[in-house]
Amino acid sequence: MGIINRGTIHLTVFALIVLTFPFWFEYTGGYAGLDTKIIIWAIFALGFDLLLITGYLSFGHAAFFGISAYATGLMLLHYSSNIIEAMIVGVVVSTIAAVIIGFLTLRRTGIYFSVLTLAFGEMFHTAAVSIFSGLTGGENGLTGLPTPTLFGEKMQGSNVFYLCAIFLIIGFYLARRITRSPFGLMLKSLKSNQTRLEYIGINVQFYKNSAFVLSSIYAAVAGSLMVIYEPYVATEFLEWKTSGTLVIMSVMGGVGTLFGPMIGAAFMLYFENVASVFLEEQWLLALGIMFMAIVVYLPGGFVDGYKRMMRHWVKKNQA
Amino acid sequence: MSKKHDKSKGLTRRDVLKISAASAVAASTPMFFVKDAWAQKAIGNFPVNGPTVTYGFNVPLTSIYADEGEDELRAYKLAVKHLNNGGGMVETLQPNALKRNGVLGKKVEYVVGDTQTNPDAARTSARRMIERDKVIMFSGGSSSAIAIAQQYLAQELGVIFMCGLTHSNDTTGKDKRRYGFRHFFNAYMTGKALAPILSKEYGKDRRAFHLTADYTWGHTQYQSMKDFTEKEGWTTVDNIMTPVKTTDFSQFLTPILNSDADVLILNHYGKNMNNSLTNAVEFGFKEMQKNGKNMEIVVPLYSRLMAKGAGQKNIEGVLGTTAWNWTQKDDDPGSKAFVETFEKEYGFPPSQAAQTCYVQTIIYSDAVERAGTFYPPAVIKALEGHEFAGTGPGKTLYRAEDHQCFKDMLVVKGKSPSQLKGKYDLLEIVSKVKREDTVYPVDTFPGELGPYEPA
Amino acid sequence: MVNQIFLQIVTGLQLGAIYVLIALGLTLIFGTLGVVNFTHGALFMLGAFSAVIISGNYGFVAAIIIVPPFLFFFGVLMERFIVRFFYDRPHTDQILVTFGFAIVIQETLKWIFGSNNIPFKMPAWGRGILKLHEYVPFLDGFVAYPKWRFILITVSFFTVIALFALLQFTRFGMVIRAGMNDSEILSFLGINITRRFTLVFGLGSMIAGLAGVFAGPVTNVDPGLGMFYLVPSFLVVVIGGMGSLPGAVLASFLLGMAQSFTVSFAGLQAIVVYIVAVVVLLFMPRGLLGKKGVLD
Amino acid sequence: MAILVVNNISKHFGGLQALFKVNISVEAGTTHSLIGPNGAGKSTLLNVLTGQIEPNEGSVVFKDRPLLNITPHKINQLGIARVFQTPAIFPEMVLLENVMAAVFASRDGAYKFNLLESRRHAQSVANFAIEILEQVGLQHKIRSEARFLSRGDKRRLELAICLAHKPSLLLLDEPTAGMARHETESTIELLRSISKKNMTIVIVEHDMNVVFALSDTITVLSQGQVIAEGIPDHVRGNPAVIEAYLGKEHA
Repeated sequence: MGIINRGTIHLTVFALIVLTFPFWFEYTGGYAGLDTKIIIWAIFALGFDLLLITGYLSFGHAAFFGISAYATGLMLLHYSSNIIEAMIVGVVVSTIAAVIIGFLTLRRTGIYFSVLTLAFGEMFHTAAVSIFSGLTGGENGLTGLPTPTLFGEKMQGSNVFYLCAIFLIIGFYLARRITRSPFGLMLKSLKSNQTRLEYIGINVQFYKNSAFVLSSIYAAVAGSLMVIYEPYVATEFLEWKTSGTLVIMSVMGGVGTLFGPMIGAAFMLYFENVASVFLEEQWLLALGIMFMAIVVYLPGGFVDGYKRMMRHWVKKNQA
Repeated sequence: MSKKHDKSKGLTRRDVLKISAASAVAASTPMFFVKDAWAQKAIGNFPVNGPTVTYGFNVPLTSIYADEGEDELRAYKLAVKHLNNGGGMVETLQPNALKRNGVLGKKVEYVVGDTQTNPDAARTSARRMIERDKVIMFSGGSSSAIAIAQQYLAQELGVIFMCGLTHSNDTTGKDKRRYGFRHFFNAYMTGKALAPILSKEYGKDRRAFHLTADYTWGHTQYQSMKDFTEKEGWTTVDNIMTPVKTTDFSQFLTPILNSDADVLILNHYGKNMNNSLTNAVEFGFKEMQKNGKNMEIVVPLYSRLMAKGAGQKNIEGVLGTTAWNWTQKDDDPGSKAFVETFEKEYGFPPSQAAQTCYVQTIIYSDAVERAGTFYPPAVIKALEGHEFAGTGPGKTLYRAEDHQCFKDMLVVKGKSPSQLKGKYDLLEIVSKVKREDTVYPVDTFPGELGPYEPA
Repeated sequence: MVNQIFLQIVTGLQLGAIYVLIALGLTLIFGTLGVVNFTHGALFMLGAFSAVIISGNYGFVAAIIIVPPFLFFFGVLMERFIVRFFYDRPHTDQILVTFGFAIVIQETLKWIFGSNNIPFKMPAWGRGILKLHEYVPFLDGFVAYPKWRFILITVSFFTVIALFALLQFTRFGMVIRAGMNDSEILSFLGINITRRFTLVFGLGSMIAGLAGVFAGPVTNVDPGLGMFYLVPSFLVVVIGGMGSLPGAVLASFLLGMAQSFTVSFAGLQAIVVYIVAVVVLLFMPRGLLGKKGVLD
Repeated sequence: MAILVVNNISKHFGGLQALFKVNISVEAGTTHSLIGPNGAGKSTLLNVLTGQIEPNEGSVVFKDRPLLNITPHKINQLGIARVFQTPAIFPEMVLLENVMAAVFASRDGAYKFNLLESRRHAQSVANFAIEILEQVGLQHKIRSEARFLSRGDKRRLELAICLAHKPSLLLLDEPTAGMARHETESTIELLRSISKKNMTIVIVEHDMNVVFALSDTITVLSQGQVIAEGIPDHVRGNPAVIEAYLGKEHA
């Protein structure tokens, strides 16, 4: 196998698409701020897919996104506008939360797990609005953040975009490596048959927890970047609807495909912010109908749809 | 994204084209023609090129405040129409620099966004308007969290934000921003205006029990009602914070049944207020006797849409404050012009949110005309400390130090069903509170406005 | 003090009664069909919406008569044209399609009626307060509580009884209970389960409609109401144990009491339902009364 | 030498006595069958051995190490593999991945945070997995998904997964249940070839043809107790066994 294998090609193409995103996105009706937001959500969704591979559906991933966002924001506000410390603290704090919550929730499976994560997530959200409002700024959000800087350079505009883009590319590279590693095989096996996995001598709990923490690190990075992009933290970051949006993006794009959830994220945000303009107040109705159509006619999401199209095309050409 | 604001790096192709075109023009134009352009550097979406200028209206189109948002949007559309063709308050504003041919000779256009009553969504939507649609000013909203979130964005990107309905002290207090202006009144002014009327109507020896929505606005509203009623001699028995997501308030009302309070103050807004009031009436508080007095319910912040949502029977006789009511059309020429044109356009009278949004649009445009430029720092200076009349009763002042607006406001109470004159006539004006009675010192609240030129 | 505790207990009961009404249908559908129905909140809202409109025009009794069958019919159609295709699909797909449908219902109603709160007038016979001190000997002084809340508790009580009776004593109920334990058995027995599944779904949404009729005057009505109750009703069902009807009832009252007795602790009151959920699920893996193997 | 010693194991579920003072000793390198009528406690015993059920009293010693109170995956890492009554495989994965997962597990232990190692480059693991698949006769299907296999093939795959570990003790729970005759026979052949490689096997089985074809030793359980133990011929003639197992009329 040479240096130029399929993986390298995939990664290069992906990197090119991401890095040139701002240049062609404008011509599709997009705009500068939205491309950054799409990239951030793509990181979030990508990490979520690492958990979905194991078959565990979390409804509380907003917690890690939000906790990291608040920690980053508080660092920017009270410590320094330098993003390095802020991001590190954001991710570390959020990861600690993930280790604890993961340890508690992963002892349950199926819908019980989903609801437990939901309960934890909503607990954080409600606490941020009420008990901790002195710290979080309550429902007004964390405001008054300085413009984040990196080595004295202001993190605004395309600086933020490329910062996020680099994280996404690294994140995608890592996620791809993870799914192709023995570790990734264990995650896949976990979804397929947990009992069997235990009976080949695997410590299932450890793997589950690792996947949970890994995916929440992605969420934390995304949350942290969100604050660098927005210098503002909304309590909605912690709300269950954020987790719900993440689930919807993943399912629409195609669970377990890595590409799918990212495409789902891009589609959702594009639709919500660009296409919605033509539909005015009926955009949400249109979105609801679209969810249903996709899940009925395209169960594997966009990636599945693409694969089907390709198969169809190949068949036609063969015939 | 920094196509506009950060020219040193991250140039996009379009920018490169724009810049080269601009330098070509600059090179071929005598220097004195572009003098102003050199004095006023590019901020936000300034300079405005082309024959039109775009405003952004960011209102809740989905979620619980959608009805209010739609009414705001109606007002905005009407304001744009009046700016371009004359009519409405464009005729009554005093002093008046508007020319009825758009603003600075440019025809006014607008784009619409949905805040979803979610600050994150609101900011994303506002960014779309600013970055893609190149709006020179944006406005709207039905909640303080959203107004504050957008104010910060406005400051960051150098585009003026004219707040819609926002009642929290923070908007022009802790979170005041140079690029944000508020026409609406706030929780502090509600307490200041309402407390004297309460003691006049219900007596000085009253014991109040508060239910407060557990978020920033609720807290400030509770604080100001507590302070001002206690100044009138009232006693505050207790306060219970109610979670925002409560739909049934019975568990909070039971402790009041057992207390010796004779006034119930509901520091709630929107759906919270609709339900807490409905439940309070159901619990019989309106017919109850406590300490030998009739039990009373007070809802500090009122709006017609909210009153409608709570039901006429429930709001009957309940006191509260509101910024403006359409029945004031007989009071002053500004209100008259607005209500009549609005009714003619849409067939029903406007809400207070609509009035605020309409005035904000007109006043911004007037400031641009007076400044003679869209250059945001110049427009801000034209708005700061500006006093005018003809947009409602009395004179209106945009205070320079905190961008809070001071004007007359209303204490109202719900009419009884038998008094109603039509579908939209729900509130009876109890008192017209003069501007002087609502003014408070700037240093009441902390906060900095920030620089004229965004960093 | 006695008065206060008594009143909070009553409040806990009636809060629980609303939860019961909403959660019963959800847990029935969960347990029998294995469908995670995110539309359930919207069905409740639809019930309340139709009730407020019908009772505004034809009186409250008309709403009681018309709304539950309407929701039954609606549920049957929904099962027939949407849910049926998702029995064997992963929960994520079920969530997405039912959530999408919930948005469709919500936004359609918003389109037609606007987003503003619609006040739900109680019928005259339900208005007013009951003077409890006249009935309960150990209460002293003046202790009153709204009549409607007792109606709510009664309705909820009889709904539970009726549903249990239906499940315990009819052949239809036996089949459903068998299905709750192991749906494969039924197909081995050659029982036409499809038609019964449709009926169960209809029944579930009918109860949601009933909940809408009786809880509407308390919560008022707006298109966002469904989303409001979605999360709490899921908590109830899961705390009770997926698919366990007695569990749902127990969990409802547990949550109601928890909310009622934490009123004076602002932050705690907001998160108490989640704390209860976390504690129960950590110590009782399948909820209060859940059985092994149901929807793991 | 005894590789597995079961000492005085008792287990009751409520009032039901599932196992009562069971003593079994399995010699290394032999095939040992557990037989008995339904409800005799065979499956319960297997579950005790793999850590799913905790007995009320007694002990289990495997290679001189006590085996109780440790989790299934640790028991597995000690060298005990189990084949379930209904084939426990990874249905959504291809055969090669099924076995590779097990090979990785035996190579890396219960947990290894090897995020960035490429599976593609783990040639030795893949080769060994293919070798095992060949051994069970599935080499021609390594790229197909496990869920599409026949029941017999699923059983073979499960065996392959278990063998990937190079276990010293293989527990089989009714390995031929629900199989057609020719499948049963080929399974017997397969097991025989495995046992020849000096593997210790414990089988729970109903099919007497399988039992007598494979076993070196047979233990008969009835109502939770051992009623007979010995070489096949010895057990075959034992009247207590015939009465308990085959019914009174045969006695």
